Amino acid sequence: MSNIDQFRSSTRDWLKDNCPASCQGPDNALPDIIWGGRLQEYPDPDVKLWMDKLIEKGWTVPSWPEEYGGAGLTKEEEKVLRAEMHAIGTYSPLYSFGISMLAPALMEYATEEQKREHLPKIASGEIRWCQGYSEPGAGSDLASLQCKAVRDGDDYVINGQKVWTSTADVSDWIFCLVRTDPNAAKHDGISFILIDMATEGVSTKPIELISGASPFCETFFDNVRVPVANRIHEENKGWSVAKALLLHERTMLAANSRGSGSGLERRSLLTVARDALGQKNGTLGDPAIRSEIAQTEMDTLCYEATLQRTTEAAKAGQGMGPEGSMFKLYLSELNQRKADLRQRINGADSLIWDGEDFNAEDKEITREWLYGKAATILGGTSEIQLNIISKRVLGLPD
Amino acid sequence: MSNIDQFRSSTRDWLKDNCPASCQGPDNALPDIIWGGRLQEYPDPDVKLWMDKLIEKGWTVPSWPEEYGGAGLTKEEEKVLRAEMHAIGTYSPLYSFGISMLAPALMEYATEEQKREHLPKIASGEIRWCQGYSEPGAGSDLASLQCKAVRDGDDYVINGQKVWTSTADVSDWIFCLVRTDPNAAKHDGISFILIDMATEGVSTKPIELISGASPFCETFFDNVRVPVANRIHEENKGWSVAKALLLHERTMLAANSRGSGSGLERRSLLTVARDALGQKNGTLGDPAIRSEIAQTEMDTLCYEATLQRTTEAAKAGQGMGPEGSMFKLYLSELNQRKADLRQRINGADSLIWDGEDFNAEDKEITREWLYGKAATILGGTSEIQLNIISKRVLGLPD
Amino acid sequence: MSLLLNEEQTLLKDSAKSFTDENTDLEAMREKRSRSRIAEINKDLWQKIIELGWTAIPFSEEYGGLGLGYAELGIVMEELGRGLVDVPLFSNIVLAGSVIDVAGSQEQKKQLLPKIIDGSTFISLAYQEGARHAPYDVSSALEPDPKGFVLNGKKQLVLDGGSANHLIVVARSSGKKNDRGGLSLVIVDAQQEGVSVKNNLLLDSRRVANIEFRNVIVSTDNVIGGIGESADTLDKIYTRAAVALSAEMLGGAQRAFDITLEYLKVREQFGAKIGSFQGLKHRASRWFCEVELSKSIVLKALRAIDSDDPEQKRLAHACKARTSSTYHLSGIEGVQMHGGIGVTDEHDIGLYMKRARVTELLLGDAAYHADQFAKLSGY
Amino acid sequence: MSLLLNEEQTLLKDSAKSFTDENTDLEAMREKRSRSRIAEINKDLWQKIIELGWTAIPFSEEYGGLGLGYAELGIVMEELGRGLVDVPLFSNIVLAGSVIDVAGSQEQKKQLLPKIIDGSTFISLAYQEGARHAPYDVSSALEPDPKGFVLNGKKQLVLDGGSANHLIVVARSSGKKNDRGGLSLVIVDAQQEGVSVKNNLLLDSRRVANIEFRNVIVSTDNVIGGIGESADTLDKIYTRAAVALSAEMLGGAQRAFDITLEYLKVREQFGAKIGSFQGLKHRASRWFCEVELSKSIVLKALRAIDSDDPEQKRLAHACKARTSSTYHLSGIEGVQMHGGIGVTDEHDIGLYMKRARVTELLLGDAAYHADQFAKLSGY
Repeated sequence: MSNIDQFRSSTRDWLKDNCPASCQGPDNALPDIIWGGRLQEYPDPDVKLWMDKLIEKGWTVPSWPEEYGGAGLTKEEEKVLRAEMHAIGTYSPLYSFGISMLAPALMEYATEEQKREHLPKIASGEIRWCQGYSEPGAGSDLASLQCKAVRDGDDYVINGQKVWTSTADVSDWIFCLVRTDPNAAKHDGISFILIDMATEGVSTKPIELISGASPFCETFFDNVRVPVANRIHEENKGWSVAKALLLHERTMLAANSRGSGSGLERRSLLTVARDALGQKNGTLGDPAIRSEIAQTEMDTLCYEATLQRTTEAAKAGQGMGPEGSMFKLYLSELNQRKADLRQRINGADSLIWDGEDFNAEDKEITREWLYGKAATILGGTSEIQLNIISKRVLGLPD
Repeated sequence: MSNIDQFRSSTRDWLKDNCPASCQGPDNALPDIIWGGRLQEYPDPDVKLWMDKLIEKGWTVPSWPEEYGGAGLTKEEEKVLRAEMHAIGTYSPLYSFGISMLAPALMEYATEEQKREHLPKIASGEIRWCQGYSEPGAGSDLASLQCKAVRDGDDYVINGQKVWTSTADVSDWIFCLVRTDPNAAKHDGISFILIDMATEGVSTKPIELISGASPFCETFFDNVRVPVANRIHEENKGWSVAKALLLHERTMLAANSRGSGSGLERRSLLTVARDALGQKNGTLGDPAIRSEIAQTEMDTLCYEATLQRTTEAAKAGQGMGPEGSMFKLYLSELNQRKADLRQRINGADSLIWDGEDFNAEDKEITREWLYGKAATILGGTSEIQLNIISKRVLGLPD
Repeated sequence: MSLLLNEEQTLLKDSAKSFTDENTDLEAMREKRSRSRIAEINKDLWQKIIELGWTAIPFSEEYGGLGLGYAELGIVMEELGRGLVDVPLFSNIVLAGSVIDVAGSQEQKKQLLPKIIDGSTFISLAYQEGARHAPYDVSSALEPDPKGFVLNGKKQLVLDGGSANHLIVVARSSGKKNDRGGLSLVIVDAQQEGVSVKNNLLLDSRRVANIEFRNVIVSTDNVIGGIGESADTLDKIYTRAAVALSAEMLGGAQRAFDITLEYLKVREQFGAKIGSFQGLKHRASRWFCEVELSKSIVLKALRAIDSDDPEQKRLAHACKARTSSTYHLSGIEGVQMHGGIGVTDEHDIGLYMKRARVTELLLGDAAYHADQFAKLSGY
Repeated sequence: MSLLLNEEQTLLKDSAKSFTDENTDLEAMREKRSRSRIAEINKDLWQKIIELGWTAIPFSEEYGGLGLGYAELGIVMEELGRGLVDVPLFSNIVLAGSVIDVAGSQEQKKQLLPKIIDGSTFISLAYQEGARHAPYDVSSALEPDPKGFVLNGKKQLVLDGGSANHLIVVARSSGKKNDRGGLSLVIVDAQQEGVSVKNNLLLDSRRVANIEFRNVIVSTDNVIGGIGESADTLDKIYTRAAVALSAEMLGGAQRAFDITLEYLKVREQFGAKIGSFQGLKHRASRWFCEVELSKSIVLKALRAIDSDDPEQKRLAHACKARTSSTYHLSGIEGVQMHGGIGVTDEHDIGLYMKRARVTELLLGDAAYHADQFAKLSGY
């Protein structure tokens, strides 16, 4: 029996012995995502049990080294693990900014001590992380950030404000970019620092969007003392860490944006249109809407083919790089077009914000249309993506 | 009898006595435009006779002072004159760049001697003028022109090249912008000069466009000697003259562009579409084309209303100014959309360039579509118009 | 007909401008939205408008009006649109007022016009049934009854319907759904038995109602115009309403543009004002052109109504199509050019995007009006 | 199916690229245009293509073909499109060749395929009658005759029709105009009595013919497929042709983009490279995205044909719709960004705009394919 077959067999056995029945099968009790952190609740004790088992095995982050809370699996083993879990209808629901964004940066830039301190708590979901990059004056021009950290003995004293700190109000720690040298050229005086949000002087305030409540917050730092040991990488070299991390963020946003797109597609555009417009002469009642739907469907095919092509190219080592900006740009706009179209099809029904007599789905369509407006702005505006394409891909001069 | 009634009555008499019968009425022998110059021909001797009579009266440019070849008419008298001519179905066909562009600049900037020298020959159509502004390296950035004039005694010696010199191959004189101080800031070293094209060293070459033959030429200056007395306004102050003139050019181009638009409308878009697409369910056969036609028709209404509004505002002294850029921008694009739509409706029929079996109108549609591409480029590209609007109208910073 | 304002119109514009500057209260709008289910007309604000005489603008002096026209009403609508001022001028004066003005009997006019002018009664027009504007898509049934008529049906998107004392209802006396013939207009007391009103708040924090009529008795006195003969009246009303609404939309689009232009001049990124970036400059310039074109067609269409121009319907369609796309663009570009702050509730630009969305779809969107324009033009 | 090129395909691409680099002769195109009425196929160039084996790509080895697919043919088409290389590959191999390949009898294949592969005969497909692409809009009549059949009708836009030795004609055996049933395919000798050919030159300097058939006798041997049963064949041909043409269009769009990008990097105005102006940068970036999207859908659609994917028709419509709009954009933006020089005949960018226009309208424009896509998708 080969190693991988052995692994498969032992995994299967372990799952049989350890995965609670309520956490298996098509109607399992698992939530889509467990974000972790101090506020995480487990209404079903079986889920907690299942999480503990997974954490113990290192299977929330199976490819991470064991010393950081993983299981040190090879890619092949990880694939088998996922397949076996899938086969019995279970999975590891732990997912977080810590896993997807901070951890890769720590793996690359942190000291051994820092890794041993923070990675296991990410792997176990003990600590939930959020990100502090943007500031009111530093949006597209992120590197112009002003939140400052002044050295005082073994601490930095931090003062300033961050915005768009997603989930800050429910997170335990924040990773931040702060200015440590106000006199250096703007990309050179920035450091990357980890802050316990329970520290005195840290406060958060949720941001209300045009679509209503949102996961975003403003986060304020008022003479917050943070040990110098919490700095990742060298002082004033935080921009390198940030760039590595931004790449991960864009990938994630594209993924989320896809999620939000498909969220809207609970009923397909076409189904909505058929209900609203009926048939006329054997085709959809409104020829203009019909051709817009065809256009978005064809554009989606083109987008998916492009994703396939570049993914294959990347796998074949033919590289991808800044073309990623293209996906963020195109997908966010495509989803906006779909949301706009859907709202127009729904007409008066989807103008409702609230009240005594409306359909919940219609209201949702309105909220999603509005929330979708953020997709071409947050995580790098469309204009920034166009700048990146023209500079990095097309090589146009400054 | 008031002065104006007297004028009307004497004008009526004069017309009765002097306008040849063949130059009156709906089927008169007059060409649309007589451009003048050495190459002007009069196939019909009556037309020549009529022109001579008009020139003698100063009625080719009735509002100009008599000493410059006009008749010194007031605005009111000029209106009466046109009305009386219109009443018997006649008009003065002389029209030229000399009248529309150069003369207003001469009136403002030339010396008395220069005016007496050149204006009467414009008024009589003896000299046909063309314009030498653009150069291969100086298109949108007109002020970067390099064609140079070096002082040598009482002459300038001119070397360089101009492009887009419309009708240069059939004109007698050219008014040019030349660089007289290569060391000055780019707008400051330019002079405005008049050149007899019969001078040794001047040569022209017609430019072929994507639509085929065109009125445009390249014009070359190879050690051309021009008397300093031919310079208009001060040395190195030519840019002021040019700016005044550019305004007239844009007005003219907008007018021409309208002409070309209506040229295309020999048969309306709708007529063409009805013939090509037929009816389906009581409306035009192709719903997408139908809505595009409606869109261009509605846009035309909006454009015309805007023209009406701004013209009225200008007349009421509420000013217009750089908004003129808006008209050039919008109209050229609107006409391109119409030409594009018309060609698409015509389909295969309008793909013909030449051959053994085609319809002349179809071929014309192709040529006009192609020629129309120049409308968003020549006389200031759309991008330049957008720059002007953002700077002069919106006050956006550089 | 000149598209410039005459002296009196200029005075009216100045006064409307001051009113808007003083009465734009977007904080109140945000607050109202959070109390969503209990939205009501701001009666103080409405009282000021009545005192300024604007509710009297389009009506004949015989009934207490000023005998002016849509050119004047449009000036007021535009300014209210600029400030997102939320008053029932459109619902009461343009929609309901026009129905009475166009088709009401001498008696009905005498009874109702003075009251809507002086604010002692509120009347809403209940016309829409489906999700999209479709003038003859009416199923609500008006049937003969010993006491006159009996009305059954459901209406939605009744503007300010929850605050109305009376409702004018479009109902069908004969024919099938989408038939032009067979439509009638009747007045119903909002308190009458069988009328049930449910209030909703729109995206833009304005009030609409879904209203159901169950065996509601209508006396013959309360029929406006001839039974089954109201299609012409409705065409006229929708033409006027589309243009008046367009004037409001123009004001909103212009203001969204102005706010954004100002932001482009002050916001710095990458060491420069963002208005110095050519990408944004060119978009701003194109946007400017769209607003200018909208302005012209609104002025033209308003005057065409006043002069009863045979082209007024085509102009109205061109007008609403244009303002729909311009206001839409203004909302979208406004938010996008503001970046992050633009999608937060705290910045005003988002409120314009929301109002743009509502007005864009009210009385037919750009595609609807292009279709109607083509139909009227015979293709 | 992977969208990447395999090793053999990469070799083919390299060889096609070199061919194009060596054989792009746009001066010749300009000259040909000035001798307009006497346009002919460039036989030397065609001979080179035959020697490279490209005419054999899609045909079975049994008939002298290479037994490859549209993935490979697409590579060649794309490169030819890049260089605007004018050879009758599309007319002879894609259109006529496919008809024989898809519906020809064993005998017909044996007789004709080797000849079009080795260039000893030229065959054009005469399909279009109206001004716009409409597959079943066929009035040309094929009627029974003692000698077999007799053909009457008129065709236009017959690609390379003036140089063809044989014509394959789409004719109607029964049914009415636009009926799907009743269509037949017949082979006619171009020299046959009753065939009259008139040559035209298109906008892009390529050759087409208007051909009239008057009482042309067709023997039963010369019928391809069953009488009146050719609609399925035609659907297949047009699917393949739309995708192969799209590959050519992709090459042209890509080249127009490359030429313009280069120009943006060297042309100076106002003391800076014009490619440094953000207005142009952003447009260039969006244009780049369009080309990338086109590339992907072309690769996908080509492979769908080779694997006989049930989605191939929908993909083909999405593909031609996309390349039509991308190539169109590429011509327009290319010319506009070049400014004055762009509208002169001397610069190549205008030639791409012209080819874009022709290919955009050939076999249906973007709107046509969107309509078909919707129809196939059931709405």
